[in-house]
Amino acid sequence: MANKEYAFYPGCSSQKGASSSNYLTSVQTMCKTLDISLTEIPDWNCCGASIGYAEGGELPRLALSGRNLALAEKHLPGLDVVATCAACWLGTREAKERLEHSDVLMRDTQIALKEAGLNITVIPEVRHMAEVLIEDFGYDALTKPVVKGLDGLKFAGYVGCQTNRPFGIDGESYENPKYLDKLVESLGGEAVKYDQKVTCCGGALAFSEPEKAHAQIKDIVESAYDGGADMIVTPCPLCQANVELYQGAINKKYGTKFNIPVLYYSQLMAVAYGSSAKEAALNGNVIRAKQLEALAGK
Amino acid sequence: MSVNNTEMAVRYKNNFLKELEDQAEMGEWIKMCMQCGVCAGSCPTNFHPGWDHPPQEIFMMVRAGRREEVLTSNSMWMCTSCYNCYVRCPRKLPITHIMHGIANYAHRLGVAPKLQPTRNFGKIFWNNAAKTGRVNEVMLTVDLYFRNAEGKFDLMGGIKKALEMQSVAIGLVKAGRLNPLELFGGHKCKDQKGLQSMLKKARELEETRKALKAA
Amino acid sequence: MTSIVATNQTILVVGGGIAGMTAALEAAETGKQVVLVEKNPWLGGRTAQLYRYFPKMCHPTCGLEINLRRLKANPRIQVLTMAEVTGISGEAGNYSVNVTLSPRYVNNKCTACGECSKAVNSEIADAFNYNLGKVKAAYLPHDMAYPQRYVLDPSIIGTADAEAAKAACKVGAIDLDQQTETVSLNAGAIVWATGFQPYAAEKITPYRYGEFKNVITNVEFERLADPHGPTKGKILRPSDGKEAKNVAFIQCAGSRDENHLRHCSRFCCMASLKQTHYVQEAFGDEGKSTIYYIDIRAIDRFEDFYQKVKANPNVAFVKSKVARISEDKNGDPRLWGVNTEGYKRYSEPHDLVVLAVGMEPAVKGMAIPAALSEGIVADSSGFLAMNGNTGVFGAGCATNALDVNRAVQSATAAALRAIQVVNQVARAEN
Amino acid sequence: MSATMAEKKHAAYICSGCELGARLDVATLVKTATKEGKMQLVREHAFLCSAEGVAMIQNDIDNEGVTHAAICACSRRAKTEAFNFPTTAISRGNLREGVIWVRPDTEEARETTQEMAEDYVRMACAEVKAMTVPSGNPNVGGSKTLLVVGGGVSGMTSALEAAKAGYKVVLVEKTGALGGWAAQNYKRVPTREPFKDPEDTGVADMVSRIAADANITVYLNATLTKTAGAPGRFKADITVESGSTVTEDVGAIIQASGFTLYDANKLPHLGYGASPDVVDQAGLEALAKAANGGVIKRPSDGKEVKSVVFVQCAGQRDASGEHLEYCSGYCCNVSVKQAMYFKDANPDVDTVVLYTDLRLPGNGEDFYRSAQNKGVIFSKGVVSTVAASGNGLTVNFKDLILNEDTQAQADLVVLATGSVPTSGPDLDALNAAVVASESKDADIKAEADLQVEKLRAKSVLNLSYRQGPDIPHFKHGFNDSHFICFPYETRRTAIYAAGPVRRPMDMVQAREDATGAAMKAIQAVENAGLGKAAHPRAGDLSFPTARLEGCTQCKRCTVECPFGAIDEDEKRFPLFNESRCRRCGTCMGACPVRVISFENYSVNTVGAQVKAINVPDEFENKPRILILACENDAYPALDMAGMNRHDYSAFVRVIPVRCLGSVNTIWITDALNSGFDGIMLMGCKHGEQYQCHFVKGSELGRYRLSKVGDTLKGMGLEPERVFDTEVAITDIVTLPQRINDYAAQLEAMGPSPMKGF
Repeated sequence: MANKEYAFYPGCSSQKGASSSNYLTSVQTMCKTLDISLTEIPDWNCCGASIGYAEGGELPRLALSGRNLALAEKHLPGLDVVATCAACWLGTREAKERLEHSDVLMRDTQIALKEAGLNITVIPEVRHMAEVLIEDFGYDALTKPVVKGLDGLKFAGYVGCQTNRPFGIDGESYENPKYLDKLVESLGGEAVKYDQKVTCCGGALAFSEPEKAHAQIKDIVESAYDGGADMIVTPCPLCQANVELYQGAINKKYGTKFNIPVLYYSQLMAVAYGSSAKEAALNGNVIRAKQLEALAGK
Repeated sequence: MSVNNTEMAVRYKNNFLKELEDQAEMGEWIKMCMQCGVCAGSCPTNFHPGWDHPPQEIFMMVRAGRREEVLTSNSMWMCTSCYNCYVRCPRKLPITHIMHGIANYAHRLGVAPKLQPTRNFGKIFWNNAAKTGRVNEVMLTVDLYFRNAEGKFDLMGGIKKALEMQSVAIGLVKAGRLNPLELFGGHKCKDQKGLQSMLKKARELEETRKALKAA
Repeated sequence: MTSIVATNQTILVVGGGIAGMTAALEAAETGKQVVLVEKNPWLGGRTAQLYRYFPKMCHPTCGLEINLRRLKANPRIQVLTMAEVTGISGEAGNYSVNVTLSPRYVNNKCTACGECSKAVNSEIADAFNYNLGKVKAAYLPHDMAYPQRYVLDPSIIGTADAEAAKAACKVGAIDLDQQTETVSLNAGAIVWATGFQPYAAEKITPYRYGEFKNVITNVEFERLADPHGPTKGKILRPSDGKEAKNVAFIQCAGSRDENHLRHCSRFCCMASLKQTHYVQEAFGDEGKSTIYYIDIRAIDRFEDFYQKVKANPNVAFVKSKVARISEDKNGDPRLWGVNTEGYKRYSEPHDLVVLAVGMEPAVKGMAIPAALSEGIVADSSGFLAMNGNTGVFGAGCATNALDVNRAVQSATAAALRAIQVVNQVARAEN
Repeated sequence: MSATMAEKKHAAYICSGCELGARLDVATLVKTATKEGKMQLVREHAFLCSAEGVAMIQNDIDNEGVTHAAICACSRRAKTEAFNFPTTAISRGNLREGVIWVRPDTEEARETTQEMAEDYVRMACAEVKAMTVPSGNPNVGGSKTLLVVGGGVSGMTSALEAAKAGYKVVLVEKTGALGGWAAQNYKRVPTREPFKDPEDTGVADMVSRIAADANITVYLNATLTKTAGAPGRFKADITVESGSTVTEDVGAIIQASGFTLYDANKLPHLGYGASPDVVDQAGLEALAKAANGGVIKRPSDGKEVKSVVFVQCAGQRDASGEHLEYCSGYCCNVSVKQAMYFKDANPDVDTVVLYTDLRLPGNGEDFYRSAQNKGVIFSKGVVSTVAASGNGLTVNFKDLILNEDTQAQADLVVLATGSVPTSGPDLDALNAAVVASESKDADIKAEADLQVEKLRAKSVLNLSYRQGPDIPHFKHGFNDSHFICFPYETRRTAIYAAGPVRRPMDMVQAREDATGAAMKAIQAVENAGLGKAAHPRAGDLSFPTARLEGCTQCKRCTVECPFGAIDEDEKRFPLFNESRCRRCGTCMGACPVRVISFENYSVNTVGAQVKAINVPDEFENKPRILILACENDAYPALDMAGMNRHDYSAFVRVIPVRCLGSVNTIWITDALNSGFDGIMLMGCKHGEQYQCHFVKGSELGRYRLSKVGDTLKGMGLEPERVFDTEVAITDIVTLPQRINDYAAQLEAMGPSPMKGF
């Protein structure tokens, strides 16, 4: 019997061979240590993401999230749904709220779900993994398993947008959320002070209008360096990808020399909990986190 | 500026406001804006060039009945979904969603800017995800790079863009975060039938609901 | 034991700010018995903490002096300071009220000679100056504090400092054995004039109050401008003591905002317009002010004042709710937003930012005793609203967001409503 | 009980507490009081304000027959609860805040500090000997009835609230019905939660409550044709339509004469007059009343209004000075309400409100939100013109948000024109016309007579006061008070303005204001009945008396009294109406023959102090400077300088005065004659932003004293010997500096040539 059980919604980018597959790997490692059992929602589908608005429209997007919720309720009754991807979490939680607040939308969504042989009775809680760690475990409990403290390592806790707004973690401010810093500190690392903590990485515009996204990513990386950070840590796959992958392009365009690793909190935790570099999926980083790899190798 | 009278006739009337209330997601909130401008200043893309109108100005234009300008504007397409406007609005308007809603409506009407890249990407993304129920990142990239704004296959353009992104792609493949094999099908939902008919039904319902309101 | 003479023809006034003092004085000067209860060790409330009033730019202490003289000359008013109402029962014409008095550790023998203060070493935050400075733990809250008696801060009781203070007092005014006591008294009618508190600026997270030193509130700015404030009237910014010659005023800081206060606090526009005069007064043409606003609410004849400020080339107006504040390396707060008149983006550094925080009724969240809630209810903003027949009447900023002038009118009206009740009692008893 | 000469007994009490004993030679002070102060009884006490000290004084009063006591200890502002002997004449020698706290505790300072203290003892003794305990104004009136002028919401509220407190009320309304502006309204702006919808005006309810109230007498179609007398004994002639006149005895008056809308005919550019479909807010209320909840039809052709535009600030907030300069405050709320008339009847009506600043304070924000929710469109725009176009109207305006000149079409346009007070004639204009009407030039006279007639016709109160028939205007013709802390203090005692006549206001404010005015009026009749003064010297029992045998009928007192308290009797002597008097002493200061005095404040009480001060013949280290300081601001400032231990010259001697206006030039000439080297006059700011608690007192005093220049010349003295300085109560740091600078300046000028004469 595991310490804690959840209905797990990994999301498209976490799948094998996808852009944040290393996120999933490190989460699984982290969960092993914390004795968290994640049961994947059977046959889950894409959340539609924010960018889905253009073609998707309101009801089809609600139907997508509705389907995931219905599946969770059907196969994993009584379990909270936990997402690791910020967009998945936000999209699904928004769907929950809209359905619970509008009879019309609920009725129409149910009609659509019927086509897939599903229906909703009680919508489960929809939570982000970071939320679960902080609220169901707490920083002290997260410190306990630490065997390799991240002493002397400096991290810029990059919270970004969608794990922070509009819902965010309870009790945190939108402008200066502290949970990621506290998480880093509970692993023995140092959280640097810098002012782009919640700046948007450009989101989907990184694909459609790269120059706009790059300008923002530049600000973020620059201020992380100014803050004296060795690495950036984030809870969001899109933030991770955008901030990590375009540093080269930005260097070309702005003549900067960016080369800062961007990791997931789960990777930090895996290493601190004594897992190997592989288990922490450090090999999944395009910009390698040498200091962490060294620590993991010890 | 001079405006012809037929357009003038509908200036500062409820028509367009009403239209968006019925047709655009969260459109019923537009009238509640008090023109403080906190959304405009909160938008990350506001401080980039090439942005026509911030949300607050769009909302004022809606009230002023400037239908064409609003629907053909690129402004809504600038949204990164960062939700800064949403959480700061003193009137609690869900601005992010309103902008998405207006964009989607303009897109449905087919009047949104043709070459707007985010409109294009949004379309590609949805179709990609809706096709199998799960995003196929490789196909997403291919569609993005090898199709021009009209959606036609464009080899040369694609190769050019691909070359620009080459290093990124190689890095990802090395890191095991990009799997070229997905070109030939990748992750998908098992219950394809259920999924597709669900989406079809949802689309139908939405269209009828909106048509009814328009009537 | 404090003894209070009160009957069911007595009017109890809760709150000794300008509204409470006015209600008490107007009633007493009409021949009524009044008990005035104030939780601070001094009377005058928030107006006493203002440097100047709009629109006259005159000094609140000038009116306070007159009110204190009226009070000293009037035997019908009993003043209880450091006192709070802790219980009310009964009905109109016959209330019984519990008042809890905190120890001042200084009795009425005090001559305000100041020897105790000299003798004490430890310092405490200067509450009168919104904690912008420090005072000795044996202190006279301010020059016009009434009662004109020193106060010993509880933090030094039981320490050598307290003993030193006691030893230094030649008239035996220091009584370290004073305890908290609760007295009960009768009242025929009650005027509830507990005033307002400035909205907690740290809740407006985009403005980073409490994180950025050079972001302060309008009430704090009053103390900076006051010659008797912590900076002796010099407008110096907190981070580095540099002269703040380029000051930004952010209107509706908390007000007109459903995330904070849903109402308009009315006085803040005029307060900021007034405060641009402080900048001008301090630095002449080198002093620049910028007011970021949604609507300038300079109502009725205050419009004249607005027009004069508008005509001042050193004051700029930007129609914009500031989106957020960042901090430059030199400590300058940088304001980000859009001037909505024709969509103009800005990212402006200033020496100092003053948040025009709005009013939150002090009664908000305070449990209104059952006996009161019969006759008085809180509206959606927490202001007191009358509700049918009652012997309890709100006055001043406990009832609405009011400027001083309107608060005094409200208090004068409340005094009459209270008199109506006690006169009825008197008629019944004769 | 007033003491007659026979039973007078003078005592002095000298405190040695608060370091006084250590810093001063108290034994010598006792001698000074005995020998020079001529006190029959002098006592020293180590802690005079203690229970024992106070008991000692009380015992002397009770058993030693002490009637006059000079208490030489701390400032008159300190320890008032201890030194409170109501039946005894009391003076306070300020040895603490006024002497030892403003002097350094050094050996070299000791002598001059002691001299200072001795003078203050002499002064306290001299003052108290010249005082008697005031016995109260004998000429009191007994009427406790209130007269309310105006039967709108304000007047009705005052009447009902006063009646509820048990007072009789006479309510005079010039039209045939009660209700005023509110009665013309279909509904009113919401006054309570949830502030979402217009609510019933409540007029009918008020009218019926008034009808049912035995305490209230109502006169309709009636005007006030003459108001004579004074607080507590006014005689009000009320003339009704028929022409018959009733005289009512009343004790106080509330002027709630209301307002009229600014005349929209002055706004032709906004289409008023050109099209019947351009209306003001009253016009729209009439249309709404006619529709009574149904669709509103436009005047021109009765067609249902499908679109309406509201133009805010029409003829208001006008910097050009052509129209109203002020904002009327309520119009935004009213337009929101009126837009709802349309939306509530038919949500499809297009309603646009064009504003520059929306002004909906307090919970008005909820009302605003509610209107938006109902689909009312608000646009920040400045309207240039409104023109008839085809079958409708075109409103041309600049949209400030979209930054373009544009236009909107409408079936109906509503102009929010704001309010103009019905506040009677401008007294300055009237008095000027009266003067002109005495001209020899027939044309000028004729012109002036016409003007006088025209202005008098506007009178609301028709007071038979020498200074004019109404309350002086404040700004923009409103009968407001200038004071922020004391909003009800008009310049006519026991006459209070209430409602929109004093400043533009909405109904909620008007009701609050009218209730407050009723409070003040009740207070006024109660105090008038006891012969007590009204604010700011509330409760003061002293009152001015004149030795008419010495009066030269110069009229200065009657002209200068800031409160119009003094008329002229048939023999053209000043006729004091004590209960109109506010006890500032301006008449006393103005009187060239010094026949006016108060029992406890007179030419003598101050003059005796001036004479009591020891002015050494030698100048070296012993110059003398007299300070006459306003007791309301300057004196407290000096006290607080002492509390903060800000030193100032040992050569000054401070005498508090009720107001600079009460300073009689004789004090100046006496002081100069007795060899003072300089005199500082400390009074409050005057002019438009005056801070004088007696309104005109400091200004009149300054004007009067600016004339002493000639006297100085006559005496061969430099003009700098008299220095007038404006003081605010906060000048705690700067005032001592100013004193020292002046002392240095005199030092440089050298001694007064009058010394030793």
